[in-house]
Amino acid sequence: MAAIASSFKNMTITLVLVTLVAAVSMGYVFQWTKVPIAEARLAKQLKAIEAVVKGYDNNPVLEKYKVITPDGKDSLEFFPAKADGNLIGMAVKTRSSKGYSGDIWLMVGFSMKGEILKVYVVEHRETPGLGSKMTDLKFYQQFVGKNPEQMKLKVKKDGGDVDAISGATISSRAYAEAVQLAYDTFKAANYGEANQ
Amino acid sequence: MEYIIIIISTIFINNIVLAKFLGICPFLGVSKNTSTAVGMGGAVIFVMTIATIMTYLVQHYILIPLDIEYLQTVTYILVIAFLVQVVEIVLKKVSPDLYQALGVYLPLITTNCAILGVAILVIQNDFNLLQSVTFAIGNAIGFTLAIAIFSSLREQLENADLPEYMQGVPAALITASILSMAFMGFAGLV
Amino acid sequence: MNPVIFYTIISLVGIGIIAAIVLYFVSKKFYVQEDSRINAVEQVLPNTNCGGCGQPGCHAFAQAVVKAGDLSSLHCPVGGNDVMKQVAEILGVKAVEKDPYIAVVRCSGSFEYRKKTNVYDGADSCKVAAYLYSGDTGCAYGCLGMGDCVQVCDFEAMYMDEKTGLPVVIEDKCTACNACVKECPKGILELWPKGKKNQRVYIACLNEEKGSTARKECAVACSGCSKCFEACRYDAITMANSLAHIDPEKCKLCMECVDTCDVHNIITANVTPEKIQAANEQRLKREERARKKKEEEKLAAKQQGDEHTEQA
Amino acid sequence: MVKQISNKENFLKGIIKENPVFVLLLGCCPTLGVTSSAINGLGMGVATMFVLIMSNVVISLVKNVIPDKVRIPSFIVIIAAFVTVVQLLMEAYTPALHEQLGLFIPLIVVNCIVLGRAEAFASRNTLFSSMIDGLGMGVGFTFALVLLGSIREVLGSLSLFGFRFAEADGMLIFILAPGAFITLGFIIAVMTWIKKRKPKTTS
Amino acid sequence: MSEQLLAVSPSPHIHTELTVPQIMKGVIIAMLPAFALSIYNFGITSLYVTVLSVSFCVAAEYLITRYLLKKSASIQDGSAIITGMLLAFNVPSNLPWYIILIGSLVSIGIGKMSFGGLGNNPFNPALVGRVFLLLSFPVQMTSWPVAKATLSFDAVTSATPLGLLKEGIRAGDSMDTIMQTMPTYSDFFFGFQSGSLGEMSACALLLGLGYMLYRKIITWHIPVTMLATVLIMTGIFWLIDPNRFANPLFHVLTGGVMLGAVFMATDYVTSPVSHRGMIVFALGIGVLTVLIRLFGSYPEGVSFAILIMNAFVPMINTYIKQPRYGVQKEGKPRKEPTPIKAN
Amino acid sequence: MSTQNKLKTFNIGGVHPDDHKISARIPITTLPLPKTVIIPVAQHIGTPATIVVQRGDSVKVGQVLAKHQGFVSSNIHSSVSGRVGIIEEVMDSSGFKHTAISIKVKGDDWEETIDRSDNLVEDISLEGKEIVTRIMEAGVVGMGGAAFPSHVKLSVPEGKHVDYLLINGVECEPYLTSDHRIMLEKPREIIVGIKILMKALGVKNAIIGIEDNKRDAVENFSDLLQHETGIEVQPLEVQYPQGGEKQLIQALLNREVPSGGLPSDVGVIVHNVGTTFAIYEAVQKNKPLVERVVTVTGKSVKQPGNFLVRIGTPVIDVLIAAGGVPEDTGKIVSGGPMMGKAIADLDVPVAKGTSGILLIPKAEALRAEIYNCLHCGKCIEACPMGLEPYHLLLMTKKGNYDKAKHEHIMDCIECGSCSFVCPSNRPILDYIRLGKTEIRKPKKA
Ligand SMILES: Cc1cc2nc3c(=O)[nH]c(=O)nc-3n(C[C@H](O)[C@H](O)[C@H](O)COP(=O)(O)O)c2cc1C
Ligand SMILES: Cc1cc2nc3c(=O)[nH]c(=O)nc-3n(C[C@H](O)[C@H](O)[C@H](O)COP(=O)(O)O)c2cc1C
Ligand SMILES: Cc1cc2nc3c(=O)[nH]c(=O)nc-3n(C[C@H](O)[C@H](O)[C@H](O)COP(=O)(O)O)c2cc1C
Ligand SMILES: Cc1cc2nc3c(=O)[nH]c(=O)nc-3n(C[C@H](O)[C@H](O)[C@H](O)CO)c2cc1C
Ligand code: SF4
Ligand code: SF4
Ligand code: SF4
Ligand code: SF4
Ligand code: FES
Repeated sequence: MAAIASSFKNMTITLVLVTLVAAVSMGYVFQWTKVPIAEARLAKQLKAIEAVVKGYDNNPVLEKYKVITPDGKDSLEFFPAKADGNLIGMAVKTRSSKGYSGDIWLMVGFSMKGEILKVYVVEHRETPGLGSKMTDLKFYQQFVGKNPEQMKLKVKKDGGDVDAISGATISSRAYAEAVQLAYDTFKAANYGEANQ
Repeated sequence: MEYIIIIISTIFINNIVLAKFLGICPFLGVSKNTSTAVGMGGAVIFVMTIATIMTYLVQHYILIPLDIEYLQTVTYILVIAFLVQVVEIVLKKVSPDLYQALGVYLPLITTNCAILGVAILVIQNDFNLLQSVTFAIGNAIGFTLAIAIFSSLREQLENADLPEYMQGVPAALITASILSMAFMGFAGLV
Repeated sequence: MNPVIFYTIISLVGIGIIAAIVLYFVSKKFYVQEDSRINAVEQVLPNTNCGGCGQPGCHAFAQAVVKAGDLSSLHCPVGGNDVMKQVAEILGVKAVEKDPYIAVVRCSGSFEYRKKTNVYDGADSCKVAAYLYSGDTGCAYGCLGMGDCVQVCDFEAMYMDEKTGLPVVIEDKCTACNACVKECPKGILELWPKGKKNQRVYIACLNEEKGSTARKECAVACSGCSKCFEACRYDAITMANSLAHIDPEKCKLCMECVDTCDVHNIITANVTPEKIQAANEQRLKREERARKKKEEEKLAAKQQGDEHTEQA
Repeated sequence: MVKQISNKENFLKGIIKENPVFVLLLGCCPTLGVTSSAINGLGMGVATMFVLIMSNVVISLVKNVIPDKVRIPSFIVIIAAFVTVVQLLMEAYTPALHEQLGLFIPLIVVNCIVLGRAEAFASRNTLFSSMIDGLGMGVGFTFALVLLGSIREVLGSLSLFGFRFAEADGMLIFILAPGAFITLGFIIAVMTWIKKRKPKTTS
Repeated sequence: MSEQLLAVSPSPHIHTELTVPQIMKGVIIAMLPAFALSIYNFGITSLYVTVLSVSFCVAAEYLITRYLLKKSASIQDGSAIITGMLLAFNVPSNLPWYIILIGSLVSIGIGKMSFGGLGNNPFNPALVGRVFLLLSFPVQMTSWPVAKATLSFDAVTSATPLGLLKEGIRAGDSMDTIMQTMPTYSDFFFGFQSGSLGEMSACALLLGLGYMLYRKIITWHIPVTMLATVLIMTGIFWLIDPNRFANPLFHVLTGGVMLGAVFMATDYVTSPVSHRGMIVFALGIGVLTVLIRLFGSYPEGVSFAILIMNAFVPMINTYIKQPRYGVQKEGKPRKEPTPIKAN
Repeated sequence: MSTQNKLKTFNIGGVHPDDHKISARIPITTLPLPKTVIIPVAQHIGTPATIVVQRGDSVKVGQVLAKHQGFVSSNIHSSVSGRVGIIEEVMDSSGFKHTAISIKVKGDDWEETIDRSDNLVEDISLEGKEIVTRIMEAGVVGMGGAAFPSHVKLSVPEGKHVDYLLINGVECEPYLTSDHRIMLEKPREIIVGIKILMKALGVKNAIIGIEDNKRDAVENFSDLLQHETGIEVQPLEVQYPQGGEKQLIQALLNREVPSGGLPSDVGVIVHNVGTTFAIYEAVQKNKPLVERVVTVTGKSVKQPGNFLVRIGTPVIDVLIAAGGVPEDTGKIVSGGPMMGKAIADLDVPVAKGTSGILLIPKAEALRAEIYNCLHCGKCIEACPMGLEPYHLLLMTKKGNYDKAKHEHIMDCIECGSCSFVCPSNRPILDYIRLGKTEIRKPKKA
């Protein structure tokens, strides 16, 4: 079939050539897509931030910083939203590993008073149709405008104020826990003022 | 304890075939009788472990230092293909018996996406080398278990008078489906 | 050059070269002699090692075909027929060339002619019945009618005729695989040359009982009357155990015996009634001629005798 | 060597007669793994199709200059390169889909269809027919994935291509692993049924 | 006599009266006490669910055999009725009709007829239906009406005792506080608890078990081994830490253990053929049930455990055999002849 | 005797069919002489005998018609006096045609050497070897079913040591009562027969095994045996197939005959009570095996009974003595319902191995509907050999004989327990027999 004999020399040369060409073209594509990929990643974060805080004119991603959680075991990313240089809110990226399957990543927007502006699910692997309902308005609506000082961030079954998604108590519990963590860290960091 | 959890989780809860959908081709293709299925399983255990170690080393000593992680796919598949071929050649010479038992399944393994899948998952999960090996062995055992059970079920189905259109693959898929339903019972076990 | 592209090239080419070198030497060092045909077959196979053929990989498939030496039970779904043809070439086997044979049913004892003497109530299998006793009709030689033969035919080339209770071979589908012949516990099926223009002639009875007994058991049993035997000009018919048998090797398909059988037990295939009739007429004429000749001879002999007497 | 067939036949065979999923049962992992919705199936199908066509083309071009012994490694490298390209492009321009398909994109490399077609077809045929073959197989594969994805999405979340047509919950199981197996099983059963039925009506 | 031809067949010429329809009838009778109790407990809804489920199952089997498989109907053997009843026994009494319909279709269509009908299915059809429903409609399948809230379809729902237990442990409550919220053991025994239709009353189920043992429909091996395994395993955990693990009696009396041991694990078709195999099988079910209950995310594990062990049945049948006459296991010397003394 | 504890029985498998011993209380009566008899030359396991008479010869009762051919074979004697008719292939009770000699009966003229009196002869004058020869000459074969030439069993091969003689009075087949009646009516003769056998074999111990549903026979024997040493009677729990040789050995001695082995491998020889009686007559009275007890029974039989029948008597003659063939008869079985052969033709002769004739009414004659195998395991539970009948059926049906052989199909004693219990009515034993025949075939060819 192949016109070239399988001698050692031929084989090596072919392999070298093939890998060489492949390497060059991949490298080129990599270079080419490097920027768009970075942009796409940035866009994803921005989208999450945009969803939870409004009215800023800075680029919160560029100003992000990490804050150690109060229990000292983890750290969360803080994205300060500023208008005219003034801190008007904070997007906190938080997580819980108590989900039904895998980690749940949330972006929680706080006003400077500590109220929850909005919660956005960045990433989750919960069951579609069950745990995935935490991305529904019906569920996250209950957090909007609430101050965790007043609202007990626990599902009702555990004696809190959160209405769990029916059939997905586990996901709801994890969600609430993540929000609580974000708030606790936010509060411990002095509502973000500390870093200013 | 951590290692036990990895093992249990990979064998039962996140079974590579029944829950993660990797290695389905051999799962369906080489499961018509139990002895071949077990042979395939043995070969997978062997190759998956070695391949995971090698790709782990490639990742951490070549790709990451050189900052060319995007080459993961290419390098891994090259390493796996190479490995399989070497193992096959060596085995054929050194231990014809073992080759008879395992070797014939080796070529099939290059295109078994479970091997590459596990190699990539190890990196995604940020495992260290020992965890990676455990993970690989667990997954391979999970594969072997699934294919062994499945082949014994299929052997039994051979004797049943299935409806004409269900014979062969469809019945096998339904069986796989119920098997995977059953395995969902392990959810949350660790 | 950009460092990324540089590293990419270095690492990829490096891995490639190392792999190639190691492989080359490993394969030299650990070389194992194998049947060269295995390799040849493997070459033409798709080498996807998908396992679709049921074998664990292409190499195993190649080994299996070389070992089996024929392709009847092995097929590569990815390569398809084309590849299989090439494989056949390598192995030097012909790509399933059909033998000009076909299975024939050598019993004509339908329900109508062969009355039941008891009711068989065992497992639905000719073999089981055959080992239990000699059957639910008087005839110990005939078809038991439970269709074991139909069951084993992989080509759907047989069916049981519900009216007669006998199996029927479908001419176009039968591949002469011999499966049914091996299966039938009564030896009712036999492979028979398909014959010129698909014409063939055979006797559909195996009853070795003496004529009267046989006919009692089955109205169309061969009684061993020898009429067909006498009609055959080519010595293709032999008589044994009160049963006539046509030797297909010797049979010239003249069809002259067909009408001699008083129970129409000589079965033909693809022969027009006209031909049979013509053959029969020819036979009758020939017999007539022979008779006349005999008579003439007799007459002549008589005359001679007369002459002798006269002379004397 | 290979019987001459028209391009049209060449294209169509991949869709129906030799559909890689339903008939040849190749590339099952992505078939089952990513088809929890029609759109995922489509994405995966198109990505695979791209690799299929491109690698078929390249391999049919270089087939004559590659020695036999290194055929497979070379092919693997070529395919893997295209997979990497796809991976990078998707991450850059369709990040959401890239995230959804996850692990299964690199696994295109080991998808039996790709290597299988390279070996069985592209390495023995002309550039154009290899392309057609790749296209046919790719379309067949995509068709299978979209069909499977649609059925699962409709039953599992009462929606199609993300468009919900009922507010109630669907049958969750169809989005989970068992549902994938069941759906494929019944599709293949129906395919066999249709195939067996056809000759009867024509003859 | 002269008219009628004699029948000829290989021996034996007589046959036991315990044929398939008889056996199935026996099993149905054995289920009646539990059924009656469920009506007493949940009222007319229970009757409604059971009747629907049985009729859907029987209709599905009839239609599939007649029109899809084009065979003569096979419903007269009665196994579809059992499947229907057991499916109903395994669901809450307030299940909407369309879910019951889907469950029946899955049980019979996928669980049984796909494999060629009675005798060929590798998995327990009723459980296939049940698990399918559980995975498809987790919400509806886990809202349990409270027992004794009769004659109403929107009865108050509450968690099952096992559900309460799991929730309690998750919430970090101590065993004593959890147990205070539970019905008493005699309630468990006689069936005044919430849960699936047929699983509440150990007493009624044991009655059924007794009947089936008496009629020699089943042997003791599966139910006894399974119950014993659950008792012993939960007992061990209980002894280790009575504050974290509930007491063994609680585990045996609640949830589907009893129902599973008596009716579901004993299904001939999907359990091993030999007595030794049955013991291994039941042991496996027991262990898996306890593991899932104590450590898994489902409060209840019997259905899954049985399905998983169903998958092992062909293997068990291949490797675990009855003792054979005159064939000793390799390695062991044959039994020496034991001379007995003549007087 | 350990009657107070649980009765002994075998411990693998077993079933409990209703016993229907209708004719148990009816004494043995002698059947009138038939007009003709048909005597097949192959009534035993082994080589058929060679015919030594010709058409037209006059023969006496007890005269040799056919001589044994080789060691595993048996003499055939005339059971009547008269003239030899045609010698041809006729259907025998096996359903196949075999050579048989027909004899037109004239008078009842016995060979002079035969002692026809009823006197009990207790002294055994012959020595071991002579006994075996006498038994061989008398054409005695096993009357418990297999019709295996008895002298072969008595010639224990070198190197094997036999320490027990078991007498099989179990008669576990439902309906049949011929052994029961013999035990009740000829116990003393049987005891002498046992002593003959013990002498021939040189064993010191003999046990008569009798199922507990024949208490009268057990008590009878224990009375008679009070003063005998070495012979005891053992009642057994009723369970089919206790009468199977291997099961009896397990029940009485707790020994297991190894797979593929013979009872003598575990030091045991088993004989049926009927055989023992025939041996008594052969040795003490010089009477060859020309008649036997046949039970005629069945739910609809008018006068069920136990008849002393000359070998070769057509079945129809025996049935007429029992009140004729009832209108609703659907099946006629030679032997018991579990192991007997259904016969298609009423002219077949009674042979040495025919222990009974069972008439089954139409309503019960045909098998019921067959279902798929439920894997209920009842056949395994029932199989006295610990086999897996359902699996053997599958393998033989698929022609997988090698695998079936590996699964010990050849150990099957064809007791029919598996088919009997199968709720799905599967024709298990039909296929197992097929498998066994197929496996044996190449060896023969
Ligand atoms: C297939 C399947 C998927 C599930 N997925 C989730 C999930 O994503 N999130 C969740 O909280 N519970 C999930 N559950 C339900 C839990 O197992 C458990 O029943 C529930 O969280 C307890 O629920 P409730 O008190 O909310 O009814 C799932 C159940 C099943 C059967
Ligand atoms: C082919 C064959 C050979 C036998 N050889 C002997 C033998 O050498 N010694 C012996 O004691 N019994 C021998 N037997 C008798 C059997 O052990 C047994 O008694 C006989 O088959 C009747 O047993 P049954 O009625 O339980 O079937 C032989 C049987 C057969 C079929
Ligand atoms: C299933 C089965 C049941 C049997 N039942 C009896 C029985 O009830 N009584 C009996 O004497 N022999 C019975 N036999 C025959 C015995 O196995 C054995 O052949 C016989 O006792 C040997 O004695 P014999 O050679 O004198 O006939 C049975 C055999 C089998 C296979
Ligand atoms: C003892 C016994 C238990 C049974 N249990 C079940 C069961 O749990 N689920 C079911 O669908 N059918 C059951 N059946 C009925 C029948 O065997 C079952 O539907 C078969 O699996 C169908 O092939 C049972 C039958 C018997 C005799
Ligand atoms: S030809 Fe033979 S196998 Fe076929 S039905 Fe007749 S007896 Fe049976
Ligand atoms: S089994 Fe073979 S020989 Fe017989 S009819 Fe079928 S194809 Fe012809
Ligand atoms: S006939 Fe054979 S397989 Fe069946 S129970 Fe008896 S010994 Fe066992
Ligand atoms: S008794 Fe019948 S149904 Fe039960 S396992 Fe045996 S063959 Fe199957
Ligand atoms: S696609 Fe073939 S093994 Fe995964």
